[in-house]
Amino acid sequence: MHETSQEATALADLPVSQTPEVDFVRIRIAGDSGDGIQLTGSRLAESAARFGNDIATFPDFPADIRAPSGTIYGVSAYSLNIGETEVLTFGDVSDALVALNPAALKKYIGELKIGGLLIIDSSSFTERALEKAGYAADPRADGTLSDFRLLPIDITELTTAALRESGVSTKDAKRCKNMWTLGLIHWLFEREIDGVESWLKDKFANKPEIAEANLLALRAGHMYGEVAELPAEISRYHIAPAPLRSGEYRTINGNEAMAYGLYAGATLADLDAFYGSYPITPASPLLHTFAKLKELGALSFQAEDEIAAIGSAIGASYAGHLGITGSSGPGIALKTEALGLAVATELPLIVVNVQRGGPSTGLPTKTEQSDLFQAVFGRNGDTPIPVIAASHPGDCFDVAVEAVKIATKHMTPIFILSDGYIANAAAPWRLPDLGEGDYAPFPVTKATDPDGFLPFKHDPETLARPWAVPGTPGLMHRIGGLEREEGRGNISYDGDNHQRMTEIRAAKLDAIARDLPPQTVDSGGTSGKLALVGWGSSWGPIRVATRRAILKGKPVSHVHLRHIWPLPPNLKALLEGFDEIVVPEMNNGQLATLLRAELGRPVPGVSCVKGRPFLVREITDIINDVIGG
Amino acid sequence: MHETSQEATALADLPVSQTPEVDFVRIRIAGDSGDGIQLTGSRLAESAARFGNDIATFPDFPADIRAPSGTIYGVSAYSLNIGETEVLTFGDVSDALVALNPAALKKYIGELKIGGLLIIDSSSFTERALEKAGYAADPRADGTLSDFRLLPIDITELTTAALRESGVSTKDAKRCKNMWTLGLIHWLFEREIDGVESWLKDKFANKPEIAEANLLALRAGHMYGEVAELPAEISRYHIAPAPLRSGEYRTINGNEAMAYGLYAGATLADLDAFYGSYPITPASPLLHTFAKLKELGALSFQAEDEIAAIGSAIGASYAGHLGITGSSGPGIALKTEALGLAVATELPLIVVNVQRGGPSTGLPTKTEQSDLFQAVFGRNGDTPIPVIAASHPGDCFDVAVEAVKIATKHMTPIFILSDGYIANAAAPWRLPDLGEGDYAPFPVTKATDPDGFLPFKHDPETLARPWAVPGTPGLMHRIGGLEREEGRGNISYDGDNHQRMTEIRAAKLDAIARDLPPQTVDSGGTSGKLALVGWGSSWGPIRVATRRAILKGKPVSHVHLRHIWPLPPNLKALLEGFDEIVVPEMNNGQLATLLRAELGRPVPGVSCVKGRPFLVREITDIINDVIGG
Amino acid sequence: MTKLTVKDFASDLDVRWCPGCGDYAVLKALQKTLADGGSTLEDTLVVSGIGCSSRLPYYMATYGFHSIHGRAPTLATGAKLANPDLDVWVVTGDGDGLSIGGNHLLHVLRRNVDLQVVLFNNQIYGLTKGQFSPTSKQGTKSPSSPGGSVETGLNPCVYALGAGGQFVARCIDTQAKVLQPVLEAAQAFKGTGFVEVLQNCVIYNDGIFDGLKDKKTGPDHTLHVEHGKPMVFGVNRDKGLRVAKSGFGLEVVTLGDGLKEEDLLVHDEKNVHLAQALAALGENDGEPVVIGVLYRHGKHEFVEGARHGLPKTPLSRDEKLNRLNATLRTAETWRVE
Amino acid sequence: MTKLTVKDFASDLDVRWCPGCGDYAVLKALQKTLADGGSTLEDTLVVSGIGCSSRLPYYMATYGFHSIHGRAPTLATGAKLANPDLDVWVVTGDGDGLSIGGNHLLHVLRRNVDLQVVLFNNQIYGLTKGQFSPTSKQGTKSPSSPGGSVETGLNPCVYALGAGGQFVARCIDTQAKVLQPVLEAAQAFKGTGFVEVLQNCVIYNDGIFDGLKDKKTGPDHTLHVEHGKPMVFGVNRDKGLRVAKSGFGLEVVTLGDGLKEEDLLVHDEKNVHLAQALAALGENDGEPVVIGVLYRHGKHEFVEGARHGLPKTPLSRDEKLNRLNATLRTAETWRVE
Ligand SMILES: Cc1ncc(C[n+]2csc(CCOP(=O)(O)OP(=O)(O)O)c2C)c(N)n1
Ligand SMILES: Cc1ncc(C[n+]2csc(CCOP(=O)(O)OP(=O)(O)O)c2C)c(N)n1
Ligand code: SF4
Ligand code: SF4
Ligand SMILES: [Mg+2]
Ligand SMILES: [Mg+2]
Repeated sequence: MHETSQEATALADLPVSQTPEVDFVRIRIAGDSGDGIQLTGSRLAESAARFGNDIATFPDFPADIRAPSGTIYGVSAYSLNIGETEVLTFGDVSDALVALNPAALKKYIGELKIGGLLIIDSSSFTERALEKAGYAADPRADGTLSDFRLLPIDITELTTAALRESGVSTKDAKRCKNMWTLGLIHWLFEREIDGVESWLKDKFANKPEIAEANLLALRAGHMYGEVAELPAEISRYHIAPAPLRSGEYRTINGNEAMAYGLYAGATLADLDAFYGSYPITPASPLLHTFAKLKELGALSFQAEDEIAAIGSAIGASYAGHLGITGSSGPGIALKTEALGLAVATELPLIVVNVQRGGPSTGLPTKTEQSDLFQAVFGRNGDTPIPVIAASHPGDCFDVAVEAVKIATKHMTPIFILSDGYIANAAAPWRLPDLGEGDYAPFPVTKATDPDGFLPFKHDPETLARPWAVPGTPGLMHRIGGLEREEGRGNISYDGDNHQRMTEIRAAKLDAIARDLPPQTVDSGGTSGKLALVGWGSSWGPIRVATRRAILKGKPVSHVHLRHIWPLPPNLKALLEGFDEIVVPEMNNGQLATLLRAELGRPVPGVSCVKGRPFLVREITDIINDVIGG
Repeated sequence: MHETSQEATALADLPVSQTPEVDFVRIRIAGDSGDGIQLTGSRLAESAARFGNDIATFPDFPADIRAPSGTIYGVSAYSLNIGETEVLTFGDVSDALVALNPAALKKYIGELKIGGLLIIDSSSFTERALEKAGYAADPRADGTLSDFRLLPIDITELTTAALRESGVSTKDAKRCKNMWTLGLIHWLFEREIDGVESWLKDKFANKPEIAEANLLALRAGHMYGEVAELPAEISRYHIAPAPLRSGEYRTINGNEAMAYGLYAGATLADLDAFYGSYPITPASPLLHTFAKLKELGALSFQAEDEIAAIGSAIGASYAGHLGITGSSGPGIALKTEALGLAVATELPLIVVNVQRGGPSTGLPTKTEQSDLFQAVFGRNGDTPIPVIAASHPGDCFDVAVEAVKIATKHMTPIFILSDGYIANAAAPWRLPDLGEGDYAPFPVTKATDPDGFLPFKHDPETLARPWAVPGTPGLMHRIGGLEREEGRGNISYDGDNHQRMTEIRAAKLDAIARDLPPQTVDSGGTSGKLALVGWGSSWGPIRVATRRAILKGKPVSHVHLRHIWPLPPNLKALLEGFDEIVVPEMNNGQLATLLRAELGRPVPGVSCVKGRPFLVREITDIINDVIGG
Repeated sequence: MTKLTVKDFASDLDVRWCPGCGDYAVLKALQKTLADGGSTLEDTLVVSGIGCSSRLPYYMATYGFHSIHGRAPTLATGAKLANPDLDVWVVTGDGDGLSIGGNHLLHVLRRNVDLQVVLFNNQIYGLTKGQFSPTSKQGTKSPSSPGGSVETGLNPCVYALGAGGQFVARCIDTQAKVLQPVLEAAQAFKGTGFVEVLQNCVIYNDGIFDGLKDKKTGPDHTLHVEHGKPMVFGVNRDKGLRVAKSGFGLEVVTLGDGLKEEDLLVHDEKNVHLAQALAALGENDGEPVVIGVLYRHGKHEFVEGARHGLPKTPLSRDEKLNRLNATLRTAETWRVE
Repeated sequence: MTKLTVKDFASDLDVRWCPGCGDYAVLKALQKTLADGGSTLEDTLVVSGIGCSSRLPYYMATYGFHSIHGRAPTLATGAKLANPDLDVWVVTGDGDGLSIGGNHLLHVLRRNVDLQVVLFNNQIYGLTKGQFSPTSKQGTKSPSSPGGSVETGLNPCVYALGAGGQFVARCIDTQAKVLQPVLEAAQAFKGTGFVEVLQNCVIYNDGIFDGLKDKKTGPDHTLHVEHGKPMVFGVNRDKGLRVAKSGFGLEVVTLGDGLKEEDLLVHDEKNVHLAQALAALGENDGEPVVIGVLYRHGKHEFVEGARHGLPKTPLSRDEKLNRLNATLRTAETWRVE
């Protein structure tokens, strides 16, 4: 397991930017949710990643399926950071904003840096559109935009003009304006469009006219940059490839990586994967991805609700598959009774929580890390479950593999915490060497020998009980949620047995802890004035801010927890090397509370529950507060 | 609220026993679950309480509805401690054991003190019965019982003999043997049987022959003590009345007290009570008690499951009733999603958890305190809910009233933790002076004025939002689980608003904390070497052990928490007066963990998860360990 | 008080369904039903679960509760028990009401709580982006069923009848002529008025009801039943239903050739077995989908029974405390001086 | 291998139901069905929820899972999907299966998962000491309904049919002659075999089925249907069923006076509407309670469909990894040197 966490540190080889002005560019594309913004953004991300840049993305779309066009709440945006250094966050402010309508301008202009490039589609600035966006006056005329390098282009018109000859309807032509825009942005970043071209041909293979129209628009946009006499202050961005570790890469988001990782883990354990789930934002894509793995032998089951989902996964685990279930906070809440059953019956089970803003339905499309308490403590009884958290899209794969290892080695359910941000964000990902090194097989042995078989006898080291699967002759036994007699597993109401079993369940977590790789420092030294202790998707901003501060010579380190529960046994000692520790997290202080209980020292937390990841400057502020600016 | 907690301290006036040998007697009656043991025990408790003794009881019956007769697991027992000093616990060992069959003897002989009185029903010691109980040889013959003062009586035969003339069938006659036994025990304790007599007449008013038969048996048993020439070493117990605070008393168990207290609280708040629940051991009697309060205006609803139960209670609260729901651990687990909704919509709601052994179905008929984590932390999102715990049967009433006060004053759901032990145990209870003093009305004001009405505007002091009830003209508004805009309450996806609302929800708990009575010391001084910090039903054993230790001059105090979350603000300062603190609790260290997080000092815990309350000597051991025996 | 208009029933929030979504029409029909029937804003409560359809309460100027997924009937039951004077509407979807919420739907129907359940059946999970639902046709391709769904789609009206529903109806989103009177009848019904609305999701399941809604050919595929009226349908009103010879079966016949309207089966909304057969129609070619009130039978409303035994007039605080004092003393008491 | 006996199917735990409980007879019938049918211990899995009846798996020498309240069908579905070779039985009660677990019962039936559901209907919550259940008769006095329950009792077979159940049967605990063949048929059925067993709870609801079980008069109150056979019943086999004139209704008739057995309705277990009517019988005086297989129709088993598309033969670890590698590369990839 130790090796797996090296994956993350491998990224550490990427340099920190010392001159943000030239090392990376943060661009945001925003428009109506009908404008194809997410597609445009992800194609741009793909191109940048292919080119060899490091990238970080933040798709941000409305909760509504199709919000009424032209409204502020209907705006969809894709933020992208393209760097020749390590980027990891999508950027506190953007260097460039492409606003395809007034509402998009209104919503995001505040986050464009002074002097930033502002491209707007002038065709969309009609009176009615301005009014819908809540503009009393035309912002192009009243000086509102004077702080920026404004580049107004009649994108809609230019697109339809480019397609006039193609034969497509005006409506269809207008729908191509995102490709026109993408072409222009490619030009801006000195990128060729051949990648997008082949993707378009592929995507619309069955609709050649649509493919052709999109291609025409794309090329027209690209060409526009080349030939139009753009004002002198509009310069192109020159971002060289980042010195990434060698290997084969693709982009991936956290949900994909999680599903693939779970499948990989099951395979390395010589198990078939069973994914039982009920759709919920932002976890549904896990189900969608699993459904596509059927040819690979993975079973997926869309249950009638979250309880049925976990029930089916427990049933599948009992029958010898690797049972997996996934959901988000409110759905996880429904699973907590059954989680107790999984603990009681000591079956392997993976529970993925792709967290979103709470409480209750909360902010379903926004990110948050506020289900940590639920994962660690959220059950009746003394019901320990290990919890592990992923910190970036690619990490979801590794965390998934490790979770399978723990669950099968110790015969226990395990929680994996992901969140809406990394679930949807795309990042370049070095493809793993499956079957080797960090991904070596860890085949599971099921019980087959009736001789001396005791279903609730525990391995003294791992505290696992034997996994005896229905269908195996001679191992017939009954399990259930009533307390079981140690060893034989029959129902037992005996007080001493219950005390012993409670201790065994607790000891299982101790066994897991003993097995954990020692906690390391993500960036910075192993001692100093301040350690920022983070977990999950806050990794990116904390790392960026810490590395910049270190470059400035500040005695700060970043310690990032993958193992939330049990905590790595050396954590306390490690943190004793720091005068102060602060926990920035996207909740109201949950890990901080946990650490206070476990470390026996003050652990202040800094909370950000704004439906988005921390900004780098918010983390920098913490560092400055403690160490001094 | 301060006054309410005086109730508990009123009991403090009862003296501690300095000579346990004469101050109290611990008797256990055990037999087949068909033998009417629970009835016999509770009548004896009633008589003792009426006489003016302090009592503590522990009914302990099998999980099965009717376990096969004669088996060990089919044994039902009732333990009772009768004292002229404060007793509070049912006793670590018994002074007397009445075993109505061999299985009962086998199960409980180990807990009879050396030299204790042992009454057995000889008629039941048949070969078959001995075998069923697992006796290889007759324990009466092989010296097994030589350490005890054995009194074998042919109870079955004596009973049938006494009823021979009465005309009832032999089968019915045999069923009266519990009354015969009760008569004898009354004699043993120098108690008159007139109370039992009038109760019998009342109970069997419609079945005069049955009443007569029971009366005959009762009198025969009582008379037997008087006239039979009992061996010299069988002396009667002389327990004088305890110096209880003056007033009108009855016996009550925790479930009854809880239901009545909730009704009282609702009434004092000028609200109608609505109890929505789904049966579950040991919480079902709450539903049964509420069902009987219909003539008093309380609505009860047996829902299809726990989710429907809490849903109906939230609906009732929205419609202006006081919504209450109750369950036990696994059922509470199912309610956690809806609890988030109650927090989000800021409606008053009472959630009672009568805890039992976990995890999962666990030990449904046994007691435990292991749902504290679930209550404090068991939800997705940052979803604070106050938690308060009852420490003895009568305290359930007061805690219920206080919970209603908090829920309505701050517009919040609140958890009440009780457990299987106090839920079923009977204790003498001084009837409250409703409407006065501690039980003064605290009428709730609902919103009626449309002028400036904002459904999510918060009172700056209590952080309550207005309670605007459907049916009220002009206050129409929509609420729900999606994040709401502060003030107007419309759906809001705005990040800053979410941060603010998260803080408001947290601040609500601060407001509650500000309002709490300062934590006091239950027994002992406000500083010293050791404080035992307890909560819930561990109150009895901790208190008894602490008071005895104090009598012996040990520097130990007992601090008992009613308010688990938020904790009383002065707790930290109070506990600073003690060199060490130890938390004994019937779980694997849950309050201890919480206190570690909140107090910033080491908080060792001592765990007892054996399906029964702590023994006094287990607590004494803790004290001796820290302070020295 | 002047009667309220449709507009008065609309809240001031922008309606945020996809342009063209069938939900708009149902919202309008509900608002119109309430306005026409003289409902007041303050006595109307709309409770919903989660889903596109469940956003409806936000757009109503009445009281509203957008609760959690599948649980609306439970909140509605509690509210109605607490205040029977409220006119309570439950708005749900095929996922909300039949997938996660199937149990509560069963029990609200079985109890026959006096409220209305409007189930928007678009045969898809809209809000979570298009997965198949329990009512989706077998073979539905969706993100979670790329190879086509395997399960048989549930028929909501058949289910409602099996659950003991006493008022069961089916309508089509845009056919206000049928929908509105049915909503009105559901509201008037003392018990649970269950109304399935076939609703078009333009994004994830567009057009599945087009055949039924088509102005021209739709009448060939739908049969609007009314109590006491013969079951005739078709563009030319030349088709109808008869009982199959064996009993317990319906057959579609064509009028003419000596077969007259009088020979057709007459709708009897009190016959539950007939209702079950009518509800099931439409699965096979040639069978019409039946709309209108399939079943209505007014027995055993729940709330009235559940409140029976409460004090006739509300008790004052003192009366309650006195009664509690008396109750506490039904156990034996004793005095310590 | 020698065929196993009834005894072989009994585990070594003491059976701990109340003396006289109807559960004993059902346990025995199940064990006998398995033994007679040549089942093996290792391929049989019994999954239950919580309740007296749900203790059954402990008493079976097969694999068993005593899960949590109401959720047995979900675990059973997962286990069967994972290993279709298992013979899976779900044991549940009227509370477990119809109160908290009503939704899962709906969906397992709708999907038609190849397993058997045996629902012990004692019309009461036994394990929690006698509260009324969803199948309790209206007016049932219980600790939670001291004034008598208000709700209408649900008919499990009617519900199962409404939920799309494809095999629906009813039996009586102690009538092994009917129960055993029905269990056998349920097991043989490819899909969900739903069997309601009327079961006596001696403690909390004693004797409610005595009228049906009475050796002498019972036949006057029960009708045992068999496919293709006329619906005749009664102590003297002189009563029977006919279709009501209007269709969609059943009437009890007395034979004689020219009415012969041939004139009676013949059971057609493929007619769902008939099954619905048969299932509903027994509520009114004079109507028999119908036992036997009410409905059997073998369409669309779920597990087979859900597993369709999996590799025909299990993949080796390396094959899986290779396919995963290929899948990961369906996205564009690039090399960094
Ligand atoms: C506990 C829980 N599980 C899952 C979800 C995600 N979810 C929201 S709506 C929905 C399905 C909605 O389908 P339907 O009721 O048919 O409504 P529609 O959007 O089609 O109108 C799901 C699965 C949720 N909000 N809460
Ligand atoms: C989540 C949960 N809620 C409630 C219970 C309590 N409970 C156990 S069994 C039962 C009802 C059992 O009734 P039924 O299924 O009819 O079984 P029977 O005992 O009558 O055979 C209830 C309410 C529980 N164990 N778990
Ligand atoms: S996704 Fe479908 S159901 Fe939802 S609002 Fe859009 S069209 Fe309507
Ligand atoms: S309580 Fe009833 S159902 Fe339960 S074991 Fe006893 S007789 Fe059987
Ligand atoms: Mg839908
Ligand atoms: Mg039952």
